[in-house]
Amino acid sequence: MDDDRLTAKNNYVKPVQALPIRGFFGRIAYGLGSLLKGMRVTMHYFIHPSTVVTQQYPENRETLVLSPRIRSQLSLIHDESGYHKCTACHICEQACPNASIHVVDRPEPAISKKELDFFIWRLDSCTFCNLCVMVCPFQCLEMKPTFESSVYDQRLLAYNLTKYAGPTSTVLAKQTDDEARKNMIEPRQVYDGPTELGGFILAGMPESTREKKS
Amino acid sequence: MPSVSSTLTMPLMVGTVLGVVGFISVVAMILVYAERKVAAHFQCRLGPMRVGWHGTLQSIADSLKLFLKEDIVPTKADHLLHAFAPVISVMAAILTLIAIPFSSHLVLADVSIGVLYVSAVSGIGVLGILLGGWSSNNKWSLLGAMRAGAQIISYELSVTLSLLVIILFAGSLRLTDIVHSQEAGWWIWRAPGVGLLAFVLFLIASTAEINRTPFDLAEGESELTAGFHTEYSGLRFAFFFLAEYMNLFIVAAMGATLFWGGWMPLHIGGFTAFNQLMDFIPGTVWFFGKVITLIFVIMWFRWTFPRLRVDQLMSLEWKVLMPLGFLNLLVAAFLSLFGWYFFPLVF
Amino acid sequence: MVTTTLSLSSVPISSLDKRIQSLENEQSSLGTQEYFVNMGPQHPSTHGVLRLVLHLDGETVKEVIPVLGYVHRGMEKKCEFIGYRQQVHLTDRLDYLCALMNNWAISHAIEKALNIELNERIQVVRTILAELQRIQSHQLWWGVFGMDLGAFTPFLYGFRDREKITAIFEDTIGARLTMNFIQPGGLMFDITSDFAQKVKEFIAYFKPILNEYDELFSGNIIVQERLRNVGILDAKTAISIGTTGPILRASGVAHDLRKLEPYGVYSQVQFDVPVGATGDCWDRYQVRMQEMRESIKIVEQLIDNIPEGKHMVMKFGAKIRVPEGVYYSEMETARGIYGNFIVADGSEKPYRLHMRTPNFNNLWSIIRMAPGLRIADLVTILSSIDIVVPDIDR
Amino acid sequence: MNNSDLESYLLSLDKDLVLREKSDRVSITVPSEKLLQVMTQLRHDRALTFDMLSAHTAIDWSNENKLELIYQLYSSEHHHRIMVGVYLNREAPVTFSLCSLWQIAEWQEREVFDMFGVRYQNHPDLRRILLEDEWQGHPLLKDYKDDFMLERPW
Repeated sequence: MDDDRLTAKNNYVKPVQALPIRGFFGRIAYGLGSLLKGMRVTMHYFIHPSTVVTQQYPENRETLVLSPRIRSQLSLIHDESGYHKCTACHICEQACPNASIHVVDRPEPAISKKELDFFIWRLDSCTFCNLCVMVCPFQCLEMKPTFESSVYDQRLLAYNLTKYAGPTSTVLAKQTDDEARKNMIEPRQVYDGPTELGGFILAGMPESTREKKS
Repeated sequence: MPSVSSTLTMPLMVGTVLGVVGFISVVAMILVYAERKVAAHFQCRLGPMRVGWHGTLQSIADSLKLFLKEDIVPTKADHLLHAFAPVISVMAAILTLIAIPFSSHLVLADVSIGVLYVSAVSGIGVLGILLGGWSSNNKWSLLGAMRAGAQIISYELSVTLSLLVIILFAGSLRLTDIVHSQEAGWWIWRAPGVGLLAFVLFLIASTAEINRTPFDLAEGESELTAGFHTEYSGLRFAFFFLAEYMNLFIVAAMGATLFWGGWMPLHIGGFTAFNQLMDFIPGTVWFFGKVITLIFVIMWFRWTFPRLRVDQLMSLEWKVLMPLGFLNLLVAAFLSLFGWYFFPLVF
Repeated sequence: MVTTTLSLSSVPISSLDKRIQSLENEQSSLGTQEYFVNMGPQHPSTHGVLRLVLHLDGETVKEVIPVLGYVHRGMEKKCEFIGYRQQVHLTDRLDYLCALMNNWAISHAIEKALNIELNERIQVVRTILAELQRIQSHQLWWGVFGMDLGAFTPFLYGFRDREKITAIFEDTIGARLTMNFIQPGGLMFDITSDFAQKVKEFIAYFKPILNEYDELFSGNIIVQERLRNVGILDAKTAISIGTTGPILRASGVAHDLRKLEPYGVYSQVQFDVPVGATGDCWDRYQVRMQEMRESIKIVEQLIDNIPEGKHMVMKFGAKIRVPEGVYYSEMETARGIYGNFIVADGSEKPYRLHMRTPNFNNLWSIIRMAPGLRIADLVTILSSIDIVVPDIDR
Repeated sequence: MNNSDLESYLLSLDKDLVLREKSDRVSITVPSEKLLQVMTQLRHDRALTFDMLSAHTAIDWSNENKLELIYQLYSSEHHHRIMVGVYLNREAPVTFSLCSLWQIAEWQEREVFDMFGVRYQNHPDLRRILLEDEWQGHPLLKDYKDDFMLERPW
């Protein structure tokens, strides 16, 4: 063992404070003093109730401020008329490291292109890595700070994110009237637990037995 | 056998027993709540807030839960001893409690050898811990029990040594006599130096005797998971818990009685006006005020200090506290022999 | 050196049962009976699901046999099936207290392989975040260390102050523990406009608190006597074991990659490397306490002038192709050196990815340190190593 | 010593050492029968003193029917590092243990045994480390399959 490669050689090295060696009475005197010092610190907090940091969560729901960046729930952005921009391109599905996203194409699209039927997002296997949001070429996904999502049944953690099956908002905007738009789309339930998913089986999840909520 | 007329004393005895049991349950509940609140505020928390106003009913909810909880006994445990051990602990606590004078009238048993009785009976409590740890058939429990055994028996010495100092000055073993002897001032400051030192030794050693941090090696949750009561649940665990908090109360009560003048108001020698002012506060309030203060100090210890190691625990007792205790006793003997303490002629 | 012919059958395979059996057979019949206790996988002071089989003689530890793998998730296997971009978030789940530093390490490895030059802003922000993370990790360690020594209050103080940094991360990154923020080629998003302000507020708050930590805990006689000369690890053994980070530095080796092979902007900032002398628990404790102060120094130097620039210099595609070759890159996290060994075959997935995690090597030191000490000391040592179990098991 | 000096020094040690291409650091390949000898030299040579075994792992080149062991060495004295590779027969991977040179090799070799099934001669306690003792197969081999592996649906 060469000692020169240890501490002294480098100028950035800072030896830490060594523990002083004390005699019998020195230890008793120092000991009592140090104990009182520690007790002073705790007493300081005891007599200053303003230092309490506890947040009483369900009661303070009204005043709870959450950062808009918090990633807690994936959602598909729907514009004010309720249409989204998803073209069912499956890029988010491929980017997802845990196979938490299933983009299901509509079997009989209203136009010749691919159309979204179901956008299945599995909260149970999602790690909130945000990659799906980042890679989406149409910026139609976002992470929301909604964090109260605990349920008693794992199957309720599979969400369908789209409100309708059909083409994108761009296609729908080109339509002349509301009637034409209505004909092109088919409503879907959002955030409503396991839907039938067109016979889709989700790995690791028991098959749906739950009645659809009306 | 004493032949007392059973027709008269029987209801009284039953009443006393029920009273004591009720008293310890209520005191333990209050202490548990107090500990949780005190701990919380030491740690910048709020503590229990949900059950009742500021969580005041939390202890009742907890004890109800403990009553209703399934009683789990390990298959290979010694069933008889496993069931018996918590009872011994509680029994020791109750037996100690009856000798403590709460005020000049409220004394259940004014034993003529009060101090001796208290230190002897409270020593039984360790048996419960030892048996509980051994009968659980769990190595962690056994380790905890063995630690507790060694610790409590060792620290018993220091407690007794510091109590002896007061006995020397008071000249009696009867607890009411000791309280009466402090009419002119409490022994903690009336006996110059030695009283204070004896009190400090008593406080440290009795904290160790009741297994509280920094001496909670018997439980030591970060080392032994839960120590001797690892395998206890439900009501039996509640019994250990009860005994623990009763012991806390008893230690504080003994400290108040011997060093802080029990139910006696704060009197100073010949200051009559001050003494009369102090007399307006009833004795029970004085007593419980002192007990609460002492309990708070012991709680303060717990929520500030880390735990000692087992060898340090032993060397603290045998190398520091015991020699100091003996030295203190020697000095105290001389002081009391020559009457060199404050206001020796008042009573 | 004689080269003998080797064959599979000539190498015996042991098992845990056999190991314990052999130790039991060694026991002498004289004296007290030695016994075996399982510490963990469910034990308050093993910080997760680590199992230590203790060979005890009364209170004295004779031997420790760590049994690993209770949180083994097959991460290296999984990495062979997912792309480089997707792996970053897996490193959050190794040493979850150093998530950002792990993100940085793997991103750094990929950037080096792709020869990507980062702008100043990315480097500075990464450095600030990494140092904040180091403080945060040490704060948690300090609290848990107090708890392992039997003082419950430091635990809550540590968490209370950690919460301040976590809140900054929450506002900037959007996550509290598993960040996945530092990506190959930059940062996932730009920092918020009030980031610098918040960090400065935190530093102003935390500086006096550090002295309070010393008053409450470091100065305490019980703490000092509990840590003095416990678990001594000399420099030679520490190097041979391959320990890194505060443990190696506490043993007296000034080994810090931030100084030896500066990455980020560490070469532009002034800071010292705290180094211990004896390598006992006190030194490890003090090294970490001083590291918090040094980290504050680094953050203070950088926070006032974060340069302007883009937060991402690469297209954020789902796929990254790394050219064929083997790459190994290391980075100093709060617990030691986290290394990534990438074997790339030119496709979008690595052929093999090995994660050299600091805790795996660090934990091994307990086998050398613990024998002859008490159970309480074992807990102290385990806590002074500051293990994170998912990091060991991967 | 800078990297090119290190390379030439290493090559002068033994004629069977081969430099590895496509690596971001100094990297040599050692014939398996000379592993212990070369490693002892690397550890104890005053000019090298690789006293830290930073990482040890393996690569399964299943197409070439080879298993490659990788040793990442670091010198805390000279602050240089190399990577050492050793090719083994994939069907019967067996080699010498390096526990006598670096203490941590005990666990790292156990991990490689666990994951790749490499047997180490003279290892003090060769057993699985991350998986349980009864586990069948070695998961990081490319042809490993078990019931717990989920197929990605697409």
